[in-house]
Amino acid sequence: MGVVTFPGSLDDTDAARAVRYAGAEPVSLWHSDRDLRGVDAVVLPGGFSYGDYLRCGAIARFSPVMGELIPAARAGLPVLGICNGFQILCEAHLLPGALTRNAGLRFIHADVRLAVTDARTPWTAGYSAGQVLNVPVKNGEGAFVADEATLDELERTGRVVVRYADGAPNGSARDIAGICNAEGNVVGLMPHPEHAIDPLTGPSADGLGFFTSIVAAFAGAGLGARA
Amino acid sequence: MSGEDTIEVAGGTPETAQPFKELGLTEDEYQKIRDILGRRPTAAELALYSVMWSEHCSYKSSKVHLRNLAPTADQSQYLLAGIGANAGVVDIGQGYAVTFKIESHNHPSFVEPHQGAATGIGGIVRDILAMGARPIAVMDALRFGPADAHDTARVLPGVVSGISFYGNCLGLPNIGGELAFDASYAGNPLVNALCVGLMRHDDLKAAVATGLGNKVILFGSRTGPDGVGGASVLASATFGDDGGKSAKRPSVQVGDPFMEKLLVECCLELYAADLVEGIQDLGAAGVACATTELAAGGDGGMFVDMDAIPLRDPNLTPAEILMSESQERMMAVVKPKRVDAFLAICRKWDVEATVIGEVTGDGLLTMTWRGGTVVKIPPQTAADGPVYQRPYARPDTLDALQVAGPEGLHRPADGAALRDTLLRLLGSPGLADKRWVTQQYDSLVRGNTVLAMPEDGGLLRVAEETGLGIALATDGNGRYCTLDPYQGTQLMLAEAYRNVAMTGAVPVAVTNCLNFGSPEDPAVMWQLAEAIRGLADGCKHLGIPVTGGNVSLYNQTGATAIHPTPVIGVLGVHEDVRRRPGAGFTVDGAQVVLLGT
Amino acid sequence: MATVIVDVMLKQEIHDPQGEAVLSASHRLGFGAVKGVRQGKRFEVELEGPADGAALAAVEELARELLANPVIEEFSVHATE
Amino acid sequence: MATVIVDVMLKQEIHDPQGEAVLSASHRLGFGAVKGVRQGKRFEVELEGPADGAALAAVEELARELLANPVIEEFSVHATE
Ligand SMILES: Nc1ncnc2c1ncn2[C@@H]1O[C@H](COP(=O)(O)OP(=O)(O)O)[C@@H](O)[C@H]1O
Repeated sequence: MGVVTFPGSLDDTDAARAVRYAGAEPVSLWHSDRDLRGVDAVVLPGGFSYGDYLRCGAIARFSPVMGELIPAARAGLPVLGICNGFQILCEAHLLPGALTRNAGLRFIHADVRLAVTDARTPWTAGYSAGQVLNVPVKNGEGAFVADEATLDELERTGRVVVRYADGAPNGSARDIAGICNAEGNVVGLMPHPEHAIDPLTGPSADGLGFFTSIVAAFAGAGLGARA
Repeated sequence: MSGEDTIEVAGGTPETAQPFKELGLTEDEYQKIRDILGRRPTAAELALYSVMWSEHCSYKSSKVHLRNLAPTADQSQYLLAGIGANAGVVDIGQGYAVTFKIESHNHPSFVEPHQGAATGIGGIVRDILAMGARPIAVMDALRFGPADAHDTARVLPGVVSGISFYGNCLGLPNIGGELAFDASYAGNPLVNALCVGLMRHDDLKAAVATGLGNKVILFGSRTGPDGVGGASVLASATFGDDGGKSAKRPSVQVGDPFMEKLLVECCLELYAADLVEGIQDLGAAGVACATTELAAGGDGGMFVDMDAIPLRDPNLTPAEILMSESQERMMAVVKPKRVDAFLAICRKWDVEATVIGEVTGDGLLTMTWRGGTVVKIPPQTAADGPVYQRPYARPDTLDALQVAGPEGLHRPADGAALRDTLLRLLGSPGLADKRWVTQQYDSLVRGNTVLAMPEDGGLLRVAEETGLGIALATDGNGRYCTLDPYQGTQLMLAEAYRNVAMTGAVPVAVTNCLNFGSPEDPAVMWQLAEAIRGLADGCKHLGIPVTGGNVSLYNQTGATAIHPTPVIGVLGVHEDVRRRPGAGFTVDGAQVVLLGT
Repeated sequence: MATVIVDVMLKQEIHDPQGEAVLSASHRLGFGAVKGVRQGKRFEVELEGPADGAALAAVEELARELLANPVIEEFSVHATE
Repeated sequence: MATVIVDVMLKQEIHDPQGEAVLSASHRLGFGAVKGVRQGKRFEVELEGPADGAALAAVEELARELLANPVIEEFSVHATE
């Protein structure tokens, strides 16, 4: 499973560790290589790519590795964007909407309860719908916004993947914490499942399911047979 | 003018008046420079000496007392590098070593809270990086005026957002710190930042320029007019007492944490490829300090071609270039054969790198600018600086303070009064929940944080396979230290020591940041001397070394000094972080035991 | 050398917490006449050649591609006098 | 109702990492003619009355007090047409 490192990526080692804990082999992908190295799925980790100076994810979207990743994702490659990764996916228009400044205008780091609303994506198949996870959020620009029509469409088609169970800490529209594309292979979320893989170093091990789900999907549905 | 002020010009114009006072040098110090050089200094040399001999860089007032801390190092079997290096290095076993240090950024944080605090984090992180270590966590010890004071509303949110912005963007977990309020900090908040780094034993790097012909490379951000003169003027002079004149207020430095992140990764890759002979971070005093210290640390000399230094503003004079505090820069000494490989790694990380000079054999630090020689000095003379035996005396107000013991205080008479007192205590800013602050910090990034806020000590996993870890805590208390700086400092040492022990770790080393008022005030000097004596004696008792620290003087508003505030950081080694005890009651019916007296 | 300005503002229908924070701070400071504030970004783009039609078109494209996110923002480009 | 614009930019001598990041991204995207970028803030301030001298003076003060940080930034105020 590929983990992309952009300049300013921070949670790449954590994402790789989560991949390892889930039983898969992390493959590190470098932002300036036009090469996905034959991986079966890709994680875009958290951090501050390019300092997040213009808009979060705005500059990373144009990196060479994204030039490969965008068409591959459109063709069905499973991609998980966490925090900055989610922002990059929105900037790349692989996911609708955008992430804007938190309502309180401050960076927020807190453990939140997260309800899995869609357990059909390859990244959430290991959860049951309605399951509540204890995972951390940590971001300054995590408020999801989209126009009403897009929000309605996301809800109607069941593409809200995870929702803040106790209300969004950051002003996110309709308490949305994560969404997927129409095909379900591209998932983005602001909370950090890779920081909840071991109670020793995080609030729980609830987040590991994102990574074990995709590994199970390879093993089962032959996703791994991608040419 | 300074463009042409070469050593030849200086030699021929001994009478030229020079602005040494404006640069913070005394008459005597200026004369001493002239004696060393046998002529008047050039404008560039004057700038260089003024920053190197500033209180901030030379420790000229505190040095005689700091010597008392040295013996604490001898008793440690853990120490790989001690006081004098950028930061002390401690062996933690299994081939790992840890380096840590706490540093102040008080004055810049008052002038521009967000950027001042941000660049405080940036500076201490580069210090740790320069030792050869990967920075793995930060902590921040903060002190402000009363929570409801006007300036606190400006300074506190700015400082916290600055630390949050820089530390989070850099990907360093913040694993603890302090937040305290007291009227004595209203005009002079304390922003002390700690960074800890991890390395393998043989990764240790030194700040020395050795090896004739080796190249000197400046890399990172370009040099601009940021904070020119900051070290000599800002950190050495009391501000707020100049009648509102802002002439002394230097331009502020703006932090670029993204560049720092690139610099960190770039340096670590350079270290791993064994391309670095010596390295130094650029902090206060910028190029002046880095070149002087590298040259003074080596055995030869150094030549620098100042025209090669990449500038953000082409109008800078040599003096300004030397004094600029532009952030996110490092300087390395590299073998000629390895320069290409060095530059290639910098390119990979998008870090600008330029060969600006080389190691020479003449024992001098020489710099040229547009064809003329503007600096030619024995580097040791600038690096060592003057040493002062400032007079000190126990303040005569102390007796009155000390007799006013707690016996005379009003006590709650009944249950209702007790409840009321308790609620007032719990609601006081000093004891209230710190979440408003700590929520803005990422404590989880890198995935090795075992304990952080709200625990008393932070605990980090170092080795996933064995569970080896380190614990850290910082403590300070200006009120105790006002009453008795000797005892107060020991109390703080003991508290930090206990907080580390609480995590299950064995305390092994101490760092400290000594925040005091003006050393020209004998009462303040006495507090400083007593605090250091207390720390030294306390460490001897506990059998642990002081591995480094930082002294911040002139913390005062007008004639009024802050409470003497040594902030003590203790590092511990944890054999297996999986066995950490948590704070708080965990099991129903468990026994509660009080230890100690 | 010419300087071209790109102003980027959130679309009207997008919630602007920064602008709102400024608005309420203005009121606290006694600036009661302020009825609304929106906060956006301003870029000063320095160009090699003159700010002619072609240059403006290029900056226009830069704004569309990079400086603004069309999902939430709109922008305007103009040369300085 | 009048709208007054406040442009806030970092002072020339202050380092602008954001502008630099945009500059190098512009080059990577092929906009080679871009020689420099500085990034600042733009505020659209809506006022109750007309944008007369008094109103502009008030916004000017608001800018100095709140919108700009005089230690590192400078600002300009102008009414929209
Ligand atoms: N400025 C700060 N930065 C990071 N952590 C902080 C800061 N201030 C307080 N904390 C953390 O908040 C928690 C509670 O702090 P505090 O109430 O001062 O604890 P205590 O009084 O037990 O030392 C501790 O874990 C401490 O490390």
